[in-house]
Amino acid sequence: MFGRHSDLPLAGDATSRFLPWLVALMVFLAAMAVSGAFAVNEVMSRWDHDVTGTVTVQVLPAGGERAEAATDERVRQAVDLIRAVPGVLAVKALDKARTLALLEPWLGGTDVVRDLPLPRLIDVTVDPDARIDLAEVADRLSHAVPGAALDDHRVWLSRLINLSRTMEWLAIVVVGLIGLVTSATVVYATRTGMAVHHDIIEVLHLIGAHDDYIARQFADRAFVLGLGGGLFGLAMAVPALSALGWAARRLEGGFLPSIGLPLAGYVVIGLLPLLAAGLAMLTARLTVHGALARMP
Amino acid sequence: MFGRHSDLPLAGDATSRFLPWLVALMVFLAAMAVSGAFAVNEVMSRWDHDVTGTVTVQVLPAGGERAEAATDERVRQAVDLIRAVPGVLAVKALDKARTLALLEPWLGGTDVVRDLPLPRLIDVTVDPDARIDLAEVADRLSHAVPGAALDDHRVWLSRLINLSRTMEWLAIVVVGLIGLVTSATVVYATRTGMAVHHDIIEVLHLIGAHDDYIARQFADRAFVLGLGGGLFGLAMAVPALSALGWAARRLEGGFLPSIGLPLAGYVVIGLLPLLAAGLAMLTARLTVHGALARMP
Amino acid sequence: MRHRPRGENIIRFDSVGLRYGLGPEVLRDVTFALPSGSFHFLTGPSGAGKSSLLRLMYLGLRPTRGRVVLFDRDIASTRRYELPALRRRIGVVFQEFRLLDHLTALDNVALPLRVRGVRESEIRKHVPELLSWVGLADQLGAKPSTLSGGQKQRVAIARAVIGRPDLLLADEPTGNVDDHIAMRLMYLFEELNKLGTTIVVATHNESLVSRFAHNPRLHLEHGQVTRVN
Amino acid sequence: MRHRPRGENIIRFDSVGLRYGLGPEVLRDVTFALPSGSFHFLTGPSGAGKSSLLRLMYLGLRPTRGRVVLFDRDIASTRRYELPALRRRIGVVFQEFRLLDHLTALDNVALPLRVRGVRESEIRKHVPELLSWVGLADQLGAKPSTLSGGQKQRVAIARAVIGRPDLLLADEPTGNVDDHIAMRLMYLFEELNKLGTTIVVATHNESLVSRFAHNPRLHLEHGQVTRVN
Ligand SMILES: Nc1ncnc2c1ncn2[C@@H]1O[C@H](COP(=O)(O)OP(=O)(O)OP(=O)(O)O)[C@@H](O)[C@H]1O
Ligand SMILES: Nc1ncnc2c1ncn2[C@@H]1O[C@H](COP(=O)(O)OP(=O)(O)OP(=O)(O)O)[C@@H](O)[C@H]1O
Ligand SMILES: [Mg+2]
Ligand SMILES: [Mg+2]
Repeated sequence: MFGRHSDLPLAGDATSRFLPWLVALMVFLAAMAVSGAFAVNEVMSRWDHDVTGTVTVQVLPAGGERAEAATDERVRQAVDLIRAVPGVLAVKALDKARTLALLEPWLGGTDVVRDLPLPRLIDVTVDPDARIDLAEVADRLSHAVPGAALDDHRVWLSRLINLSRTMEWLAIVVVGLIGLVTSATVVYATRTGMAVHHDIIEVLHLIGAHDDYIARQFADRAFVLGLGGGLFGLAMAVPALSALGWAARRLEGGFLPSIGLPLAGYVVIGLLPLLAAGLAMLTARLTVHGALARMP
Repeated sequence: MFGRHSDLPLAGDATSRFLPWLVALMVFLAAMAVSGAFAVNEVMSRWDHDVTGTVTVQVLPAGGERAEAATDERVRQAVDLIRAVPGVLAVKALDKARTLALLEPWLGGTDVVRDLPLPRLIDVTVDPDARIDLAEVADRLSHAVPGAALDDHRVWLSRLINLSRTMEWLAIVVVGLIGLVTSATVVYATRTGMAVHHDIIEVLHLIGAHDDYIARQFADRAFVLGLGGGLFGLAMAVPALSALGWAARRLEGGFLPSIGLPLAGYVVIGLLPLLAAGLAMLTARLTVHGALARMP
Repeated sequence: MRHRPRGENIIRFDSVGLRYGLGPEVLRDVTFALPSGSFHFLTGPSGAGKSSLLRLMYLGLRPTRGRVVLFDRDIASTRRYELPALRRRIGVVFQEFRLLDHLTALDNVALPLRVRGVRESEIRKHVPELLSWVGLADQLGAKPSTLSGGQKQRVAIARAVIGRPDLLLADEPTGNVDDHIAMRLMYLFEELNKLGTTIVVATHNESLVSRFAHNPRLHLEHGQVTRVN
Repeated sequence: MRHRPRGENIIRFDSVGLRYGLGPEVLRDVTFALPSGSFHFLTGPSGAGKSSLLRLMYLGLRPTRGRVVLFDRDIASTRRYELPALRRRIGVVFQEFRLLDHLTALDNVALPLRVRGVRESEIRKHVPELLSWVGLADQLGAKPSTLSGGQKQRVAIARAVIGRPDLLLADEPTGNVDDHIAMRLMYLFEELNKLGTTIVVATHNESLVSRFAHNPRLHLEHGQVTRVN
């Protein structure tokens, strides 16, 4: 063990059986959670990108007398309503010429069209950082202004964005939770392991070993056990993650073009075994010093 | 312990320290995973519902001479192409009268409209159980038939469905994985605990205790420890799940109207501690019998 | 069982050999028989194999070769489920005591009775009585870790004799007690012997052996058992 | 240290009292001093407190009251980091041996040297020599679990003396060995004693005490130490 002499049992005791497996399990779970959080973040930023920009509102032409004026009034109302929504940067009603230009591929460029009561379009520019609930805006709009409707596709995207924001938030909470539980488990496993070795600690103490001599050995041991377990957990996590990623890519057919981990993710996951081992080492050290302090 | 006499240490040894915590952790994770899987399934079936039914294909009118005939040809091509897609149940091109009826609220009922080169619509009925990659179909369609386009909204929904199917699949894999790891950990913790008690087992054996007398005590003990740990894990999981559910509902604002667990989910989660305890009991029993079988 | 006529063999070894793993043979061709109701000392230098011989007798180990016959049953051909009944007729004082650390002195001594399903009321009556007799009336509720060496040894002896075994095997039972208590324990053994228990005491304590020189002596050396007396 | 003039006190107890938890007082007002280079037996009935007294001497326990002076240092006022140096001057044979189960006999005996940072080459030379001397030349690589009771005891003794301590405390060091080995071990102790080591041997073995009757004897009973001889 680092070429240093050790007076500790090398195998077969409860610590050396438990600690590595526990650390392996914890590192495995933490790796899963971390890469899950990164993947969610990735997906979300993609979707976010898709939804930035503008939303289109259509207002159907009113019928009856003074149809043109009534339609104008509807457009005004819709513009007012949308302008009042926080997070909306600009609202611009398209004039008839622009609407016609947009419809040209559909209806052809004939003069006849010019006299038709066409639907009007309103361009809405949305602050990409604001969390506008477009579904709710669409609802209000259709109630307040007859014939006005928000572009359906964008409403869906907005819902997706909100969902992915939720998922990102949940992922962070879950990662935090698993991190906490991991640390607690490593600490607990190490402490329990030390309790089993109380007798060895006492004999070494009575023989005249310095506290540091004893604590160092246990700390080295816990580090090695923790690192071994952590590397094993990592070794299990890598193929599991690849398999999941591969399966996800195959199944969803292009919706999440690639949920490959960013570099930061690899670094964090690669550090997990070291973190776990370090935690085990520190715990062992403190536990042994604590036990020694209670001896005369 | 069930009112029966026990010759075993009641607390303080490695098993009684480790086993309950491990089982608690495992039950907690399993409960999370199970309810995650149920929630994904719930969301998916909702979305599935939205997408069943028909998809609409629009074919823009061709220009130039023999415009009408060229448009008819386009429609025929589109119909042929879509009919060849596996999972498509029926393809029906709407005639001009039906198209006009659909466009009436937009363009009014004037006779002028009747002479316009209007886009044609094709109604496609899709098998709800087939996993059609509409995005891919849309792609092919727009390349093969000029002016033909698949309804955008539906393409999005189809992607979502595929995503949620992937997620459901992943959820099942993850639940299975966590179930396996849970069982392995409980088995391992119990076996290691028994190893610590090898001396007690041997003394009881030499005193003339029947194998069942010894194994029963350890099994009872493991059951109680496992059940205690499992119930604790469950008690931790319930508020965690409620908090996550509440947060999810608050944040996503109506997209997942309710991801409340179905009854089956509650039953499965409620059974987790019992399963874990039963597993611990069985493992203890088999381990002790195994250890005894190696003694003369 | 109690009424087994004296003189019949309670245990018989036929050219028994024993080795641990790939080590040297600890016992070689050991052949002897102990008549029912006899009282033997087992002597021999440290490491000669006394504890190993006793281990064979209390079925804690199987011989590498040869035959062990206990209570007229050939152990090699006895079914596994019949062994506990034989073991309950044997009381053992282990050289390292082997008390269960988490149980009180009282519960440790009660163990053989509990294993047999004796009623709690009986246990509450007999166990404290026996513990008083070995001088531990004050320590009924003490865990082994708080007992002195000699106190642990006496608990171990009490556990071995509480079930009135047909065969009592004691490995160095007086190594940690003073002469006064040692004599008291030997008298307890002789009392049991008079009631029909066959007794084997492995010991290094020469003065004890000579004080009870009327008892025959088995000497174990170089893997061979010889009878002295 | 080795050249400490004989006669000066190596250890002194001043009205030392000891109780475990809320139990009765095991030691009451114990006052005595051991001159450097002396050889004392410590006798007394089982449970009298001999092991407890030794535990106070090897700093395994703090007295409930009174003063312990070891190597001219008042223990109560000695800093924690200075204690290991004192402990290294003491060799202890524990009554329960307290060998480390996972280490071989050789590594167990080497422990006090390793703790002091003695070079491996020295260890490889001295430890096997000492183990041969106590009759364990064949068992250098054996784990305690495969050793007989007397072999374990000899490993424990070797571990206590390997560091040539200034003070040797042996708790029932001959309880599991035959008279021949017991004498050999006693001669080893006398040899050490001649080289300057102060020795206290707690024992029940009356014949041993009487054979080495030239050594003074401390008798512990009812929590009090009295000098016999
Ligand atoms: N489990 C074991 N594995 C390997 N060797 C063993 C084992 N137990 C005992 N031995 C060896 O067998 C020999 C006899 O041991 P045993 O304990 O029977 O001796 P003993 O006569 O009881 O000695 P003592 O008087 O010192 O207790 C010893 O050399 C010992 O090292
Ligand atoms: N850790 C402890 N906690 C409580 N009581 C203890 C503890 N250790 C010893 N005792 C009690 O202190 C008393 C003296 O014990 P000690 O071990 O010192 O006796 P001893 O003279 O060495 O006896 P023996 O000759 O049997 O070894 C005993 O009654 C014992 O029960
Ligand atoms: Mg022995
Ligand atoms: Mg003692």
